[in-house]
Amino acid sequence: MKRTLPLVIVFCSGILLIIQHFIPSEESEFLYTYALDWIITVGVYAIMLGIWSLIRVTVNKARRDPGERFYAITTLAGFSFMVLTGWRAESLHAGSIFMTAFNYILIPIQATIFSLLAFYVASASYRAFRARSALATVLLLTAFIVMLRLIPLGPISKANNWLVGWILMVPNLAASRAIILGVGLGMIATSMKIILGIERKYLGGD
Amino acid sequence: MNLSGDIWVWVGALLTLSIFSFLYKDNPFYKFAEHLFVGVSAAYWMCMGIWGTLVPNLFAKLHPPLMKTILPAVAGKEPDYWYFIPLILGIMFLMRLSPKGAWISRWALAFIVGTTAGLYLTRSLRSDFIGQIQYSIIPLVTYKDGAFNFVGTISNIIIFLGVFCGLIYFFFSKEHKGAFGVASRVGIYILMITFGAGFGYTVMARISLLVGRMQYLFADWLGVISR
Amino acid sequence: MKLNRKLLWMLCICLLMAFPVNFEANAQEESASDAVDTTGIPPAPPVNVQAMDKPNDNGHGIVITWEPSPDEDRAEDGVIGYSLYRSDEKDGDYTEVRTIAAGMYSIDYEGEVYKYEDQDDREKIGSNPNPDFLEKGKTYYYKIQTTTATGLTSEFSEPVSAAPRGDWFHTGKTSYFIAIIIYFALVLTYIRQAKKGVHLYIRPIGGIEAIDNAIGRATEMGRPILFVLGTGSAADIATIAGYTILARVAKKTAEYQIPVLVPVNEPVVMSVAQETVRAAYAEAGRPDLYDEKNIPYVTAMQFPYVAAVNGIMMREKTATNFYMGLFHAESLLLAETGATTGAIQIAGTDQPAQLPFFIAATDFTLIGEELYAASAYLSKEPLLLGPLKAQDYAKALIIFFVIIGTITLSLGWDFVANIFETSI
Amino acid sequence: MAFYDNMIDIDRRWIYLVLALAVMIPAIIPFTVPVAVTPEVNDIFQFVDTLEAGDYMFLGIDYDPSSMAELHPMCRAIMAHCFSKDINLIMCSLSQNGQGMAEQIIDEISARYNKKSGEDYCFLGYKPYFALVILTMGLNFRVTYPNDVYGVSLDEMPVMDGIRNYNDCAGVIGFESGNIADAWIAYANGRYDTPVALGVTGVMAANYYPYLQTGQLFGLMPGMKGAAEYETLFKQRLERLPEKDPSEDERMVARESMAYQTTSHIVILFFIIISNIGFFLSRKHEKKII
Repeated sequence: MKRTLPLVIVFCSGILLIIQHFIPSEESEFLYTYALDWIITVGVYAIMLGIWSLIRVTVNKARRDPGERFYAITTLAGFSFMVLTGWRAESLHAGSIFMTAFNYILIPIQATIFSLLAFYVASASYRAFRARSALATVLLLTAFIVMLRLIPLGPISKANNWLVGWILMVPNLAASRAIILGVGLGMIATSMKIILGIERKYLGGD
Repeated sequence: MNLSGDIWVWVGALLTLSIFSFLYKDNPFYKFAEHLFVGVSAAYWMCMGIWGTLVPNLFAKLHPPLMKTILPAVAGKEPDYWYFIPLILGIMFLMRLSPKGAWISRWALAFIVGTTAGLYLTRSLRSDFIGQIQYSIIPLVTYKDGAFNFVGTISNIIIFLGVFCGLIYFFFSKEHKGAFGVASRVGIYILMITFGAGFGYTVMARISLLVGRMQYLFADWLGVISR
Repeated sequence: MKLNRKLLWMLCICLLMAFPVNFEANAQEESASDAVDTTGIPPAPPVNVQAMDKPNDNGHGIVITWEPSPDEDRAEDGVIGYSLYRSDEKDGDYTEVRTIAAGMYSIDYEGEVYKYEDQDDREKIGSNPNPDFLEKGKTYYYKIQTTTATGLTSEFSEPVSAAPRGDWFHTGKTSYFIAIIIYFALVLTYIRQAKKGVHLYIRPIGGIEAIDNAIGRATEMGRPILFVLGTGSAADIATIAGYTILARVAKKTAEYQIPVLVPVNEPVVMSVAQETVRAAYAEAGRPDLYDEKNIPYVTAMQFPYVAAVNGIMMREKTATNFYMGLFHAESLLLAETGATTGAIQIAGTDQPAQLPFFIAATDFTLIGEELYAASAYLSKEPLLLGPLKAQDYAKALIIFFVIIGTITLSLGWDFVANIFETSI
Repeated sequence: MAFYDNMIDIDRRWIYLVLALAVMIPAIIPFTVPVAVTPEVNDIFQFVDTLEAGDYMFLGIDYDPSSMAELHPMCRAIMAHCFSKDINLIMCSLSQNGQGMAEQIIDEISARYNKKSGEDYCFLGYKPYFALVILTMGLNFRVTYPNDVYGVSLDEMPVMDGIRNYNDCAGVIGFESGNIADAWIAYANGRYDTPVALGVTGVMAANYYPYLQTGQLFGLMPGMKGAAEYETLFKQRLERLPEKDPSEDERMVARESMAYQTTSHIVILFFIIISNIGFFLSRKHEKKII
């Protein structure tokens, strides 16, 4: 019972959604919209689950590890501050402390971590784009040509722009298609295995 | 120089610098920002989940009058009892927290996994499979305004060969030797062209992100340049 | 001479055949220039008006088709528009639905045919009833009136009727359906064969030995190994492939007695990862070394997760980093930080957009399907080998169709290409 | 340690520092870089530039606020170009979150060129089911939009007098961040033969080049660079005008940001070259020892 029922649920919900794809009628549309809405809703409970686990780990860290105590308390303080200021529906509107904290704490950190990529792109290309082998040279040359399009070089730029457009439209298109086809086949096969109950690792251990 | 007087701008700027300091090496400032970020974002997503999803998509549908102070628009709506299902599923999902009830949470997980597997399957089938085959079937010889189009023809031949050799590269049932090996070799070269182009093309977008942060520091905070 | 006479005869016949044609053409020209002035005469209604249920819909649509009024192209005061009227009773009040401009022929038909899809499934707009709502199963009547440039209108066409109904199979998706059935059969057949113990050959995948070498290096240095399963969910295929490779890595690390750190960003992924590592340690005969604390849940959010994993790399000084699973923008953030600590890095993902960054920043990368293949190759599990075989044969089928399709299309026939045309 | 060994072993922190400086330079010493104009952008510019005062253009401002950075400059430049030539505009916004943003930019540009709603332009606003809207506008704008966004009837507007559908406009330019782009190509061009050009995000661009080849699009502006190219052409046009134009203070947002892109790309390419030179020298040296 504990093991079989989940597999029955997986099978039924999966098959229903597949069949739904081929039925245009209203009943099938109903099923589709509801299923999507439900998943979104249940997903919120998963966030709660994650938060519970986070808090437990952090509190443990604060208790046991004096070196980490300050940082663990930082996490808990940030969490409590946001929960206290966001405890009412109105706090989600512009101008509230909650949204201000979002704009000046969350956004700067997130955007800055994201912008580290600019530096990493530079250091990675310095290290990786060396003509070690024929393959590496091909990688190096295409990256070089594509990046060169942003540097004004007069008539060379014109030819280069054309070349970049061609690379994007022709070899890039072909190779992406080969990857996508293979990955798509794998995706379909895995979905099938899950629906048929052959693949059940995702259910976790006992 | 026109330093900002807004305390929040200072908070944002100092956090930005703390993250940037990681480029030099790991340090307590980065560690502080990292831990603050984890706590703040967890709470943010929780509040957004409750007020943005649970309330309008679940509670307001089950019992509109209860939610009318928050969402005046739902006041006159009839309750939709279908939404007891996600409510029950959600509670089952939380049972994972109790060691004895963990097995019940698998039912909810099974519903989510089953439904998403069904969705993935049909979606991949259309966009990654049938669609890609459809676009790969192109005429090898092309004409433009009635005349033979040399560049177009070469391009189409390369697209055809690229898809063909790329698929051969991802063929695992046969050792890559002889003609098969040559095709797979061509495949990996075309893949490398793609990766090089992909890398080069994204640099522009990443630099834009960095410029945005720099402008925040120099214009909004220090006020040394105008935005 | 004989030949000449024959030629002469033929010439005569040709002339005879050509003459009447010319004559007719002249006659037509004359009649056109002689045309009666039609100004002020009402136009004729359209012909061959038909109404039918809209195919492949949810049951709130009717398709109305008609052919042009004979007066559409008349010289003076031609027809400029067709007004479509609807009623729910044959002799009841008709309300105007839409006016279609003359000349806007449907692209779905050869020749000059007009088509209008009357469709609306919203019973109410706001709190008001929607007058254009078509009720499922109810019969609706349509008639059409033509209008000329000067505003003259024709008689109504004879009413035609249809009732909308919902459909139970989308005929435009037949090719999907067949593809799914064929593929389903392939996958199941090969899984069964693999389970029966039939040997399914898989070629060695370049770089598999790199995994073992990297573990060896960590042992020499006596430092831990980091294994990142990505930011996908527990049911994503890339994450599933990641578990299998994790099992292999964990087994080796148990033998060499070095810790493997697996920070995860999803509670379910965490429990599967813990299970996988525990089983691998048991298999290696060292269940005592297993420590749950090495496989912690960090946070579900993408960038906080990256910040935390980067912190682990810097502070624990991991010797080898594995990235196997589904990755987004964090790919380069992780791989570059790993490179600065001097770790050996091996990556594998099926996200085409992230592959360039792994290729550039790590020592070895499993590209797309190679990730799945590597996990099947390492585990030799029938559940992984079978589908991989099926995928290979599906690829062979695709190559076949693409080649045949390309050749036929290049020769000017599009029937193979049309198999994959689908209406959505 | 030979100098070429240093070339292949530069500490990443030097690279970071140089890149950070490169990004700061254009902020401290502003300059603009010449932008090489691609034919696909030039085609759009020439199309608009050859129109006469009093002609009509249709603009679809269909992007989400999230792609504002790339598409706003394009939209701004083309709208300013049209207004500076006294071309009348009909505009719609088919993305759910885009209407407010579109309104903002229309207010800004129309105020600068002294253009009035109803007399010089008409903003139709947002309606759901973009494919149907695009289709029905090919018959008559009044079918889906009896009124404009401000509630004024189209029949009462001088600018819409005698204007029925796309046929009365020279062409359509859509600014797109999603699949509405496909609908413009399939319906406005495919069904009604209207000339269509698109401004798209950098990520989308590669997918729309094929339509350029087949002539379904008469032009294409990809991402920030496309915007910068248009701004360059527009700037050149303004400079050629004899009389003083109110648009002299027109900000060339995309062009300005190209300066940052150029300096930082130079830095990255420079380091790639350094690393390869160092790599070749050290390998050559190794061979000699052997």
